[in-house]
Amino acid sequence: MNTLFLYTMSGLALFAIGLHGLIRSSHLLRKILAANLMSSGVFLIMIVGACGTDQVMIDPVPHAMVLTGIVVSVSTTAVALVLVCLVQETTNRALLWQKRKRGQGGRTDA
Amino acid sequence: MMDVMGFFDIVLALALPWLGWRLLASSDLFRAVVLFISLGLLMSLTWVRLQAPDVALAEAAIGAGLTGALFLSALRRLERLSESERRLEHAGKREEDETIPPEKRRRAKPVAYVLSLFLLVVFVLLLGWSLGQTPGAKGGLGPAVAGQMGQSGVQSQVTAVLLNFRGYDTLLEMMVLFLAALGVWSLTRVRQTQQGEVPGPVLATLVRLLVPLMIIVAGYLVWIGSSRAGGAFQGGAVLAAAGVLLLLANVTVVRQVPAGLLRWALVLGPLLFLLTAVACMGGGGNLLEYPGQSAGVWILFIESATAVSIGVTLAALYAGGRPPAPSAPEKDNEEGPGSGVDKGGKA
Amino acid sequence: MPDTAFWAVCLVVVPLFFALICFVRSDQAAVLGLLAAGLNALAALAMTVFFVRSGPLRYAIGGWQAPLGINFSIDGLSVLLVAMTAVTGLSVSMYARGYFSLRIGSAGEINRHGHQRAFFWPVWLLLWGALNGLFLSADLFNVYVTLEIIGLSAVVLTALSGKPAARLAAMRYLLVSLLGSCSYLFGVALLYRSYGILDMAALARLISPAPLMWASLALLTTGLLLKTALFPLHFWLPPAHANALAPVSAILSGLVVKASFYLMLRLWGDIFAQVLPFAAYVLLGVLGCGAVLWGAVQALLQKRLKMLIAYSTVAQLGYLFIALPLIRLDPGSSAWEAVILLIMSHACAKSAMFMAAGSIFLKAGHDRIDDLAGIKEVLPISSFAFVLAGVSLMGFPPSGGFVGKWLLLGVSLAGGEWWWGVMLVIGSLLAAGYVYRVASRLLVFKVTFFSRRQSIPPVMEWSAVLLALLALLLGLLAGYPLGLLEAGSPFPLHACREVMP
Amino acid sequence: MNWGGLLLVMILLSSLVPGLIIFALPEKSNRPRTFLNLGGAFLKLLLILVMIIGIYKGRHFAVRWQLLPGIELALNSDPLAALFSTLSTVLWLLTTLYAVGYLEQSPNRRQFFGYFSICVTVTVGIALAGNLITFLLFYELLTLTTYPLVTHRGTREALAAGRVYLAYTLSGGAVLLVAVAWLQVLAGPVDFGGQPVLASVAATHELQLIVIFFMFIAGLGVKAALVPLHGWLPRAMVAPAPVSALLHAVAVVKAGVFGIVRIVHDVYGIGFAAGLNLLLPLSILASVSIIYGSLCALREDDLKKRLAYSTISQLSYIVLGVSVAGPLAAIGGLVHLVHQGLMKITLFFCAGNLAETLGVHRISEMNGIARRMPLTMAAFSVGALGMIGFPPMAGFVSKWYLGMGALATGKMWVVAILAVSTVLNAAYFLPILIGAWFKPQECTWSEQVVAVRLETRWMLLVPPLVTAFLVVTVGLLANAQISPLAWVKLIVGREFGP
Amino acid sequence: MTGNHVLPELQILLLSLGPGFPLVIALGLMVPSCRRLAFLMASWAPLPALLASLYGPSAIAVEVPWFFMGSLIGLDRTGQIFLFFTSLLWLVAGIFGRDYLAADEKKYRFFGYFLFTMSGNFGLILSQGVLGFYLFFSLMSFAAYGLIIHHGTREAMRAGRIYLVLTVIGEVLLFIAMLIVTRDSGGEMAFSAIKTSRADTLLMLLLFLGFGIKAGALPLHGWLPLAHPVAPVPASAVLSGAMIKAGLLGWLRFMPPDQAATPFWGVFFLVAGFAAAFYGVVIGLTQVDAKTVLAYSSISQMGLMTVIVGSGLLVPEQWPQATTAVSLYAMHHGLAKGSLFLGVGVAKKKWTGAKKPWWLWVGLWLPALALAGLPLTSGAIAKYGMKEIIAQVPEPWHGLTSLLLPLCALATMLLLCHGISLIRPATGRTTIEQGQGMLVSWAVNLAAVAAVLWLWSGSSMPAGQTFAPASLWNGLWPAGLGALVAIALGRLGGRGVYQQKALIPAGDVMVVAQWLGELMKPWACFQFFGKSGKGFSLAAGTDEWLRRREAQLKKGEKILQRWAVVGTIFLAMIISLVYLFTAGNFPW
Repeated sequence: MNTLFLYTMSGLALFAIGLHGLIRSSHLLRKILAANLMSSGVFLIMIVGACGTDQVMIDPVPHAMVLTGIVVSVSTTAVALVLVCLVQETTNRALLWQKRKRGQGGRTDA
Repeated sequence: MMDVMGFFDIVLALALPWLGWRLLASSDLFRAVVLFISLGLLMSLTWVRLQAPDVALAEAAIGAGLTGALFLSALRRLERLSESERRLEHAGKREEDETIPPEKRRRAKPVAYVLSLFLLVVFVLLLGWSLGQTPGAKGGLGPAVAGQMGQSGVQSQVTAVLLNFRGYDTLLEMMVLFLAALGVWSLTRVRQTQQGEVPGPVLATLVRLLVPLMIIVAGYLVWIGSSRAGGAFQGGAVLAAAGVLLLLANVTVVRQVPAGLLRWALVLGPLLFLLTAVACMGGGGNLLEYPGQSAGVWILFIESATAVSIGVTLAALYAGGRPPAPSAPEKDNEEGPGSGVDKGGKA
Repeated sequence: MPDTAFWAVCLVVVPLFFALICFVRSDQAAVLGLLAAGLNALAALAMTVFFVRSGPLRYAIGGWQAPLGINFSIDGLSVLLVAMTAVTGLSVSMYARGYFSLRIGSAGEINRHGHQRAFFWPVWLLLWGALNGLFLSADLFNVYVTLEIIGLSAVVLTALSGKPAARLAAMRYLLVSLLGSCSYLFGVALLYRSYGILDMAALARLISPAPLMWASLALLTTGLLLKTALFPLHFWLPPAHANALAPVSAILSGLVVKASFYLMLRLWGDIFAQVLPFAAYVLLGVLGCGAVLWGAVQALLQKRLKMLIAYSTVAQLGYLFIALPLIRLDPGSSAWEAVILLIMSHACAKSAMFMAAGSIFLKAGHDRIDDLAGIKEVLPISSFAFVLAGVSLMGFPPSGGFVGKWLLLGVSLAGGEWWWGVMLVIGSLLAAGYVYRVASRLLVFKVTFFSRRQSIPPVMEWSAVLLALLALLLGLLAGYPLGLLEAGSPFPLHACREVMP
Repeated sequence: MNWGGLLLVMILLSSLVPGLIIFALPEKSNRPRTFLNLGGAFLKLLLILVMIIGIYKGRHFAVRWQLLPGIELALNSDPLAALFSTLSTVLWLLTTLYAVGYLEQSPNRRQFFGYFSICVTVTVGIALAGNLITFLLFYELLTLTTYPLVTHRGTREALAAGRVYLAYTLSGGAVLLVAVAWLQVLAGPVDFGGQPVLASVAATHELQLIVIFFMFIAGLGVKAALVPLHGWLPRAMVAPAPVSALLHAVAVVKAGVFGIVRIVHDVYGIGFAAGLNLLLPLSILASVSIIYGSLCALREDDLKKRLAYSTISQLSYIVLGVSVAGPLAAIGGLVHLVHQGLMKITLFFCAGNLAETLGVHRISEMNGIARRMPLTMAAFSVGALGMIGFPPMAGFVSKWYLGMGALATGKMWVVAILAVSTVLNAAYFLPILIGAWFKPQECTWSEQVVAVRLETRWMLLVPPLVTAFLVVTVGLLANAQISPLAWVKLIVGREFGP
Repeated sequence: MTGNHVLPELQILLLSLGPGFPLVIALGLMVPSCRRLAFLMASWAPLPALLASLYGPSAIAVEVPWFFMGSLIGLDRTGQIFLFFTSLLWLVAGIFGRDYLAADEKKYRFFGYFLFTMSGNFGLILSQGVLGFYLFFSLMSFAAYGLIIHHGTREAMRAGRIYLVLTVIGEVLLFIAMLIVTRDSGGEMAFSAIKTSRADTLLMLLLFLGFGIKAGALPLHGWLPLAHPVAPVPASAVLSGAMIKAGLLGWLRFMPPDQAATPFWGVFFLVAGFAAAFYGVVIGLTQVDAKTVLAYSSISQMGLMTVIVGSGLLVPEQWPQATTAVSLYAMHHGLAKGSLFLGVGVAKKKWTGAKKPWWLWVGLWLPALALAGLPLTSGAIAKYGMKEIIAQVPEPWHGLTSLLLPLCALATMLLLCHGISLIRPATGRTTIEQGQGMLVSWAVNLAAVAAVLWLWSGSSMPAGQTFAPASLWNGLWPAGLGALVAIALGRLGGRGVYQQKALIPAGDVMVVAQWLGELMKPWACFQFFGKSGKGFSLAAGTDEWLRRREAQLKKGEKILQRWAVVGTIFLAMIISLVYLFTAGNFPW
């Protein structure tokens, strides 16, 4: 049970918890948090795969990939958060499926 | 050989998923965001343990810092939008969903969740087993990168990969960042703030002290990137932090930045990167094939430009909307029926 | 100096460059956008010409060879899809120019539409550049980044229309795209962990059945299925495509959906073809049949025109997935040709249909199907374009759809698995059902039609008609594009056949 | 593209180009539109004459265009093609004249005439198709181009009829598509004209060939209005008279029957089909259609619906003729293709006249109408008597040869079917004639056309009289050199060998 | 009177003028402008045919290849006889009709159909080919319908309808018969070349029934007694006199001598003939209308002619003689029956007083006695010819026929007396003054009845033979006895018995057919078909299935949108793919 395997397992756990959160939570903000968790999990697995033991040197490519991944996830999160505010503002619910708002427009069957 | 570091690794490896679980299970959104930020920091600690300094820096600055700030400002806006919603949130009762009659909803929901839970467990077991089976990939492209380091023009392997060997990825990644800014600007507009808000004394002094320091650190990070951990992203992130501080302090100079200049700043990084890539082709080489030995110089030039752009973009993302129309009195008619989005970032 | 590779690079660089410029000089966005579209079309044409002369090649970006650096692999499949994107993109851009000038022309909403136009062009050009990048690139992680750009820009474009329904759909689309990309990245990570390379061709040679490899392929595939909206995971597509602005729906339905399917083709038809058991293909085929039936039935139920067309996209995607088992079944290359033909004719037809629907929406003020009677008097050209596009969707001769369906039918009958062919025929009958439900309203009803007085600029109507005509005539000209496929067939088809038991 | 091929393509273009131009012309330009239509018709007639002379001299015209390795579009001019294309061109010329008169003030004629000429192009395309795929291509296009014509009026019933029409023809087309694809898989691309290629494949795939044959019959049967699949024809009578005249008497229904003739003669070959004893069930199906069609016609009071049912029964004569394996019966069947076209179009023209001038749609309203419209009713009587098989008319000739063919192969029950059908034809046509000529006028008619000299507009009157005259002359001069009978004998002669 | 020295083209012209000339005039009648001129020429239309029959060539057949699938026109012995008396009768009826219908406003229409029927009649006599015969036969039959329903009364329409139904059935039967004949004779169409094998029972039955309908053979004679009273007098004269003979001619043409014949069919015709003869008389006696009685007498006379044909069939070598005998008998009956009918017409128009004027008395009784076969009349000659044929008939039938023939003569005499007694005077305004044309034509006809048979050079019996005592007696006693019985019955029954409604309604067998029709009506086969075309229509099927399922489908879509479901499907997809990839042998 060396530490690398342990880290892989914790990465996998993070991914699973993220996925579960994405599926289960009803509030959009939580879903975005969960999505970030999932990507951190994946990054963890990539980096663990990359770090070498004593005789094998560190593989820089996953590092670059993770860096790109982090930047990508921050951009998508930013757009997602803005969208959440817009959704909240127009439908007054931060949930995905709509509730009949008192008076303001019928249910959009999106 | 349960030495201290080994023990530390175990604690760390267990803490991460536990923190993740706590984060999602927490009833209060604010608690969740705070937990998320702490998870980010722990994550950067992990990267350090796994000998990935560049990633640790980026994670700390962008992963934990900036994303956390984004979440907080979004939370602020959500609260302002729905005071009542907040109370409901407190009661922790899941909101009733009229579209599906209550008794039916009871039955449909749990079935799906139980099933998804079961499948999740199977998925984790499967993946865990298969991950356990296959030995590590013996350094993957590591040796190839080491072999080519000579021509890469930089010492740090990560920077070499990022900007030379797989420079095209980074170019596209810059495009992603630019796209995010574009998206945020297209969706909302930042509200015009009242002039009168003056930052508290503590914040004012903090800004005065820290901002110049941050700028220097960012410059250093960009410079050192070629040899040791650092680089455009990390430098950019620090710059962004400075920007966020200025926005928080509602420093007037930030407000008066002309829109044109802001757009050019956003575009600067990706544009220069693209132009240099094409310029390389001029000399008969392929795209992004730095001519001769001057790879290092080109890389540095690109890094500095991109660092600036990254900083400005991330700050703009934090601002959460395109700059308000300078002259026109603030009549918010542009975004649909709802009330204007409140100015983000006000402490 | 200019050869295929040069034009390939242009195809990626030009749209990105013009996207940046459009953002900066947002007032001339439309002109710059059109210029970019024209240049792109030119570059695609040049690349095709050079490709025909010099055949397939691999282009190392940054001079670094395959495993280390990122390569462009330019072969028949990617050239055809780039050409498709160029043609459809050009006509959509022309349509968009007319669309926004019309919307801005109508007083009272100058601000909102001006803003929409200013942001439409940069995001659309980014999307276009990413599409070209995806079709050309041969690196798995690079494809992830382009996929990410495509997903994000599609979301932004969807939300551009500002309607509550559109924003909600965009949110749902974003979450789906997040989940899809994350699972795709996970797959790539696992592949890299087990084989240590990212280049597709190298990967194809190194593949050997291992549990981790299967898990990663499963993750890759499911991520892509989510992004291609195959039947059970299609819920996000109809609201997103229906509520977006007309040119955006055309782009989404015509091109964006094809990107992730192209990756599926690469993975299942090219890289993993030797190792994959036939049962897996059958699962995708069955889901395809489900998509064809479910999409058609839902389309028949819809009240709104754009929702109907969106569900028809779900159905037509079902066709493409039915073709996967047939590709595996077919010794020759006719199944490949059929799939390409179906993709190209669907792209043209669907974009033309959405453009026509857009014009109809602007003129009628609504798009409730039952009240569209008699619009032919007011908008003859657009109604004709809609029907023409419908015809090639239904797979009527001489459209590309017909030839594609004909080839697939031949393969399924020759291979003994006739049910795939029958499913195709049933699908086209159902397609006829919902197309004629609309066509009968458009073509036939003699009702005096009251409509908004502003006239639709001709460029909008004619771009739709030309695209629909192209889809229709694709069948007749099928020989030429598919010849390209022969020249640079993505992988040595026959070689791979010997490997398989 | 040799000269012959160019000729064939010109024949197709001579109605396609006017059609497209008509679409381009504005709605009001009636005169140029009529000129285009008629000019196109005359040009096509001329070209077809050239083709016939060529064929007569033994020359063979053909053009092929390869789409994909497996798919090749081919047009070739064998005598059977010439027969069907001449029929449709001549009748198209007359129907155009009639349509111009019929749709005098009605709205959106541009769409009508545009689709009308494209529809004829497709029909001639079906006639000249050189191989199975081209036939299939034009066959499916026919559905496409005829739908707007059937639903031209745009009323609610027209739409309902259009939907039913589509449901039938599309499913028929789908079945045909599968059959053609399956055959192509078994025996490679199938060309007409050449010696039937299936014999070589028969050894291994006998059962499959049988199944394919019946799928062909089902697919083509929809348009040939064989009984179980005939539901759309009576309902399609909502279409304006010129449409039901040309389409439901000549173009669409004949395409189905022509297809069956091609399948039995050129794809399978009479001997081979008989070998697989496929022809008996076909003839039974045809006989059932003959009887059922006539019985339903008896009950219909609406004139055009009665004519529609009589079309159903008359079409099956041709199928019967083809399925009775023998030169004489084949002659009977093929010549009936022409004769039935002529007679039925006369009847539909007259029905159209009655509807247009006096607003008469039901037979019960037709008592004593001959007094008011003698010429139309004279043409109608000639057509009706021809359908019954009254000797000098064309109908008798084809019945005669069918009977001879049946007897030559010892099938007595076919003769019985012919007899019963003649009686039934008389049973549903003669009361109309008696009512019109001999009974006094009972109900008042709404005079919709103020005709000065003639009983109605001359454009409405001339076509039925011309076709009635043709019906009589074709019957009387059956043995002459240029009569359709002689041409059919040429066809069958080449088909069955000396 | 042979004319074969005339040039062939001229012959074709002359022969084709026979049927052609009436057609031309009929078309002239249709065109309003030259209607008057055509009407004037209408009654002289049969002249060319009459001339052709007198001077036309005999025993030559001319091929006209282009006309209706190749037809032959020519005039042989029997054709000449038939053509002569038919054209004479049509001429007389034409002239008679012009005056008879002078007042009628629909006379142009009448004469139109009159001329069409006439042309059909002449055409079928002249044609030597199967197809030509059938063409003119159907032209005649269908055109005659116009004559029958001329007055447009309810009975006329009913009679017309029945006539038409039977004619159509007759046409169809003939059509099949012709098919079989042409097949048997190897595609040959000329009468001279066709062979009808007696063994082919179906063919013989078809021929008997096909022509029997026209010739009033027993089961299918129903239309005759219904058609004659309703038709105008000239029409019924021609109908009874010339047209029903066409059926006879058909039998003669289509049954050329066949050496290997079995006697069956000869006997069949004999029996049918005698049955018709007696049945006609029995029903005729119960009728109250003069024309109906005459119709029934035609049926019985046609029965006799069938007997001659039967005997001809029995003795194949006697066939030519039999045809001549039948033709002569047909001529005799045609002219006599025609003049009787015209007499009825003249009576209706000219007889004003209570008692029949003398000329009417003579005019009626002359043909009646001829029909009864009184010596010195044409009837005697015809009957003599008949006896000669019957003499050759093999033994068992010879005795029977020689017994029955006198009885027939007696019965005919009885029927005719009854008929003539029923002739009523003109009632009120129907009389017309200037009816000379009628009288003249009637007189011509009577002269023909008296003289023609004598003059006809072809008759085999030398004039002297008629005066032999045996034949005198044989001719006299049946007629005398008949007259006596008639007088007795007349006095005994008195006017009362016969005055009211006929005991058996006219067209007896038709009543049975009508009743059968009513029986069939309730479950007529049409109910079985219900509304046609309602069958399953694909479009309707899918539509209402969709409507029914709409709620569930929409809900299905809604469920698919929920994230829980999406997550489940997502994971299920991954796991099923891995399961399929590893082809079942899961890691554990």
